[in-house]
Amino acid sequence: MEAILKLVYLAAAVCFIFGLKRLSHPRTAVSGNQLAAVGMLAAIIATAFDRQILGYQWIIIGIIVGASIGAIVARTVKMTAMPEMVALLNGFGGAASALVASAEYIRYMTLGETPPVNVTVTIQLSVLIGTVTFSGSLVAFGKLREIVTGTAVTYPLQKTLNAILFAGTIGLVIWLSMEFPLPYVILILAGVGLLLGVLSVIPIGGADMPVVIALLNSYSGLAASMTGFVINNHGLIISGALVGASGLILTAIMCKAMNRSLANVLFGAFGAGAETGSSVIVAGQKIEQPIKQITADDAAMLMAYGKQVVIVPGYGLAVAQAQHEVREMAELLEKRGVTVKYGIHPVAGRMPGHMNVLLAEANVPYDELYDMDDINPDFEQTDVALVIGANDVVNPAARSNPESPLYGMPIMDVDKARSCIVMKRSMRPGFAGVENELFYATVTSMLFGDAKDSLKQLISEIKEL
Amino acid sequence: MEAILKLVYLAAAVCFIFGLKRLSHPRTAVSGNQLAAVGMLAAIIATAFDRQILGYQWIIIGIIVGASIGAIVARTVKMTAMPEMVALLNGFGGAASALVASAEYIRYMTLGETPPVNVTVTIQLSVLIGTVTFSGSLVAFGKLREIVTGTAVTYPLQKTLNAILFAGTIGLVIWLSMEFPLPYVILILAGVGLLLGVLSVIPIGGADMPVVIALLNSYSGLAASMTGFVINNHGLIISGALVGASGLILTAIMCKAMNRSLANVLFGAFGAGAETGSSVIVAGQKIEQPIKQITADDAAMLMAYGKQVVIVPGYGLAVAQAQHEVREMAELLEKRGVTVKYGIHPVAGRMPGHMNVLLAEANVPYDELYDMDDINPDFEQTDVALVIGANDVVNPAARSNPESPLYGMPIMDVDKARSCIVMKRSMRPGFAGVENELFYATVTSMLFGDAKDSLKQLISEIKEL
Amino acid sequence: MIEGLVDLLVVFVLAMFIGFEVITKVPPTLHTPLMSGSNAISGVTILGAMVVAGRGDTRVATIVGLVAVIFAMINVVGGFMVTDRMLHMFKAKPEEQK
Amino acid sequence: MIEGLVDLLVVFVLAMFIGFEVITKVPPTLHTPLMSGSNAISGVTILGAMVVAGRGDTRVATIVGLVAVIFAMINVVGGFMVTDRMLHMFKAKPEEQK
Ligand SMILES: NC(=O)c1ccc[n+]([C@@H]2O[C@H](COP(=O)([O-])OP(=O)(O)OC[C@H]3O[C@@H](n4cnc5c(N)ncnc54)[C@H](OP(=O)(O)O)[C@@H]3O)[C@@H](O)[C@H]2O)c1
Ligand SMILES: NC(=O)c1ccc[n+]([C@@H]2O[C@H](COP(=O)([O-])OP(=O)(O)OC[C@H]3O[C@@H](n4cnc5c(N)ncnc54)[C@H](OP(=O)(O)O)[C@@H]3O)[C@@H](O)[C@H]2O)c1
Repeated sequence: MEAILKLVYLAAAVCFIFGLKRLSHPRTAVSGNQLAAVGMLAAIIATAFDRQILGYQWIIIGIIVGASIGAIVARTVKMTAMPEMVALLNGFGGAASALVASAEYIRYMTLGETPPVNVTVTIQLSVLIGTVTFSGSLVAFGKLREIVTGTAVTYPLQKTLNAILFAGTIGLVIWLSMEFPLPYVILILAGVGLLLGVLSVIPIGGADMPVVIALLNSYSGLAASMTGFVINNHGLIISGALVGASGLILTAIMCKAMNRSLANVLFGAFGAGAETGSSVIVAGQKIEQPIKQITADDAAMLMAYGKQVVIVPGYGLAVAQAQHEVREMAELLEKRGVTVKYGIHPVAGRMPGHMNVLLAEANVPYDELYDMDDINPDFEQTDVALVIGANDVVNPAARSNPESPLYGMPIMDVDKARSCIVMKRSMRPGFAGVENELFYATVTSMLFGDAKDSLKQLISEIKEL
Repeated sequence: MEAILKLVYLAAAVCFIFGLKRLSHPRTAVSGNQLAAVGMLAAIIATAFDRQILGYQWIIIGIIVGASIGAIVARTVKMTAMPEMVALLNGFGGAASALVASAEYIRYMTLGETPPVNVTVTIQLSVLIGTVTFSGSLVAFGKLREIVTGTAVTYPLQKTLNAILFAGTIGLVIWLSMEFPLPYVILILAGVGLLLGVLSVIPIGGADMPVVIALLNSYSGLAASMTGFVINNHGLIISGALVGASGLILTAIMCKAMNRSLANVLFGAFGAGAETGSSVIVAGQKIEQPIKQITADDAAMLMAYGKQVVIVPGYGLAVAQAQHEVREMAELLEKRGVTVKYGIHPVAGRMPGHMNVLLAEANVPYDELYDMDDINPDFEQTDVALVIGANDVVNPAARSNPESPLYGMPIMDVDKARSCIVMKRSMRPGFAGVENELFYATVTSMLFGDAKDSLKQLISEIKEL
Repeated sequence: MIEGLVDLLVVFVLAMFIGFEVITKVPPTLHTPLMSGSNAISGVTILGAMVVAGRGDTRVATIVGLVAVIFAMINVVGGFMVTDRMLHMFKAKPEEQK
Repeated sequence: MIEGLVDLLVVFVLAMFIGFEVITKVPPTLHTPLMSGSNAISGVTILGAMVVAGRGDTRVATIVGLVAVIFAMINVVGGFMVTDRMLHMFKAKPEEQK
């Protein structure tokens, strides 16, 4: 019986692995995700036959409640709210792991047994990681929802305090591993964990949340793994490790694309004073050149009679929810024989692949989307580079100006195009809060206004041509 | 103590994994192999502290003897003898695994204990797989050394007999798993295994040995894994599985490149009647067109005044040991401003990567070697395609003639070059034993003679120009 | 018993390797679905939660278990469904689909 | 005890996955060294052989162990050394090396 259960868990793990493997291409991704889901289902059903389980009422209630909540959320959430969504789900996962571990602890307490040292250690770790994930994710969620301020909250001695707290926690764990089991010790740990989660995410700027979320994602996986160690369950250990790895990789990718170290993201208090959505001007080196503006009909003309137009979307497109208008315009242009390509910067938007999802939602075929490295050589032969709500990812300072916080980050070479049209609402900087020389370049002309409105105008203009 | 031992084994396994990962590029490969070796060393040292070990004299003797034999063989073996070498080592590995498993069995016998069923099963499996690997590898070795005839030995009802034997073995294992432990049962199993190994390799043509060796390689890994199951050692299980996987993949790659199913390789008795090195003409559709011959000086002229020459080496180059001459000639041509490239077919020669090793031995930089898919488009712009001792891999029948046994196998498109010079000793066919229309094509001219001699002539001719 | 820990550690390490190998193959295009999908997998802790909720030790333990089941289930169902929703939006050029 | 078998099976399966992922990344150029290198790794059975040879049960067992050690050691040393020899022959263009 036990053996069969273990076999099912192994099978489930294999499903997860193949599922993730199939995620490596859009064509197979859907089935991959479903495969993983099937694996999970199988594991759950098998667990129902676990000898230890006596009563089912609570399990069933829990499953029904949880499943329905999950389903509702999944159906109703807006695509642009993905980051928050993931953050929230992370939190729940972490909390669940922590709770399971605590339950084990409680069990030992009530049975009056002293668990072996390896169990005590793993219990504590999974409670800690779980709670940190939980509170951290909630704060991240709050910041993205702008319930909590997106500002990087900083206060004197912050790092020192966190460091001390962290060290203290380690000490606590070690000490408890010997003194264990003490009544309520688990509550202390949980408390510390929650505090740690809040304090470590609060000082991080709202725009860095995606990185944090990826990291928390990996934590939630590790928490599950730890719980696996506690209850000696390979299924949990393997799956947890998979998630842990994936979270770490995504974190690394994002940091790399932003050309910042993880340490800098976590402790750099990036964007302190600058609000999310960057509505405040941060005085960088103020540039005094005049800027060129362009009217919708001129812009329409320019594109309609060009050979190749490359659309470079950014966070602003998501804010303006203008993805459908973009597609409509692109199709109009293509009807007129213009080749339209989309150039996607790895960290355009606010989470990895943000723009891809956004445009996919508007039925833009994924093979019209080009990664930065594929499209950059193309800009020389491009008549119009249309920058829609992107800013940092097209900031030439990243190439030229070693002072700039963006320096070294690979960018889209829109300034190499014959002409470049930038659509945004104002001269306000992007999330990094720095001036953008591109706007003053000779090839560039600005088309101010909300992306959605401007696009609507462009569409009608093109129709009239 | 036990725990530490296990940790070391885990560390060793990690070393193996990273070692294999580093094998993915020539620049890192050397260090990767060394890393794996270090891991092995660590594991061996750690094992020396195993509580079960009482006396060391036999271990030390064994290690010294084995190590020195291994070292000597490794130093002295000729690069062209790699296939045999690997075959032999495989055999030893398999035998060792079988022996360890048998020792466990003997132990149970002497202690008069009945091992749990899972142990009995795994013991038998590792003995079986181990012995099959051993005898199979020896036969393969013999065939490559032409001690045993390279011919695919066939006799009536062969397959039926093997099938029956195989089925019988399965039955035996199952039966023994219940009756176990019977005295001498292990000898029966070993005997069956050895027989099975011989009978399953004998009917395979000498030229197919590389596939067989790759397969046996994977067997030896699986045998090690099984032994790991027997003695409950993660180190063995992991490493064995790694090797098992690698062997299987190589087998698959070779079969694919030869456009044959594994079943066809194992049971097809390919090249029955045709000797290795293909010294017998197999009457394919005899072609009556005349062939064009070319003298060394004309050939030298043609290449020296061309813009681009692509060298397509094959098994014949290995037979002639002419790798150094090739390099010398290539360098002469390059001095004269001719671009020289090497086009390597995945199954040119007699084992995967055979040509790469051969040319590497002659200090040809690996970035001058092009895989088939990279070079094929180039042939249109090639003045001279120089085919040295290759035959099947340049046989257009693979493209055009559905009857040909080669049909569907991807080939080097040398016939697309402006002119094609084929160097071989005669009109004899290659390993597949089929006529090659290429030799009669209008672009082709033959340069007969041993590759080494012909190349020497070419070199002197080019020097004189 | 420390040994047991090591055995589990082995599994953990191997799984980590697989994770890295597999995930690094996922293209940027799919990073958001990857995030939510892997996130759903981390809800695997439901397996532990079920046992806790069904084992019927103390009331406290059971309640804890119940909450754990709910949370984990939200994570699992929400994660997989939202990922599915997202992935269904990715479409190739019409001609490719045929 | 069947359970124990399953635990080991888990390790085996995971290792297999890693094997496939890692090996598929090895380019054709290096397939021969890969063969001999992985071959050397399969000599890992030396670990078992040593125990058998040193455990000093019956004479038969010890002899078997001794032979096993010798064979395995040939496989290990021979495999790694010959691979090393082969790999040392692979050189990039001089300008690359600098
Ligand atoms: N993708 C990720 O995974 C990730 C993760 C963490 C951080 N980040 C960071 O996020 C940034 C992404 O760069 P980005 O260029 O995509 O965005 P950005 O640099 O934040 O710039 C967005 C621009 O869009 C404009 N905008 C906002 N709402 C708009 C609307 N409704 N209509 C038109 N324009 C609007 C804003 O200018 P106005 O206010 O003047 O309109 C703003 O300058 C990078 O700095 C990256 O490092 C990304
Ligand atoms: N690479 C692998 O992993 C692998 C594995 C299994 C099977 N194979 C098979 O092996 C074959 C390899 O094709 P291939 O074209 O490389 O070799 P091939 O088809 O066997 O042809 C080799 C040619 O070299 C000539 N030759 C032999 N000794 C020579 C010498 N001293 N000087 C000059 N020429 C000499 C022979 O013709 P003469 O006798 O007239 O000189 C023979 O026609 C394929 O059929 C492949 O399927 C490869």
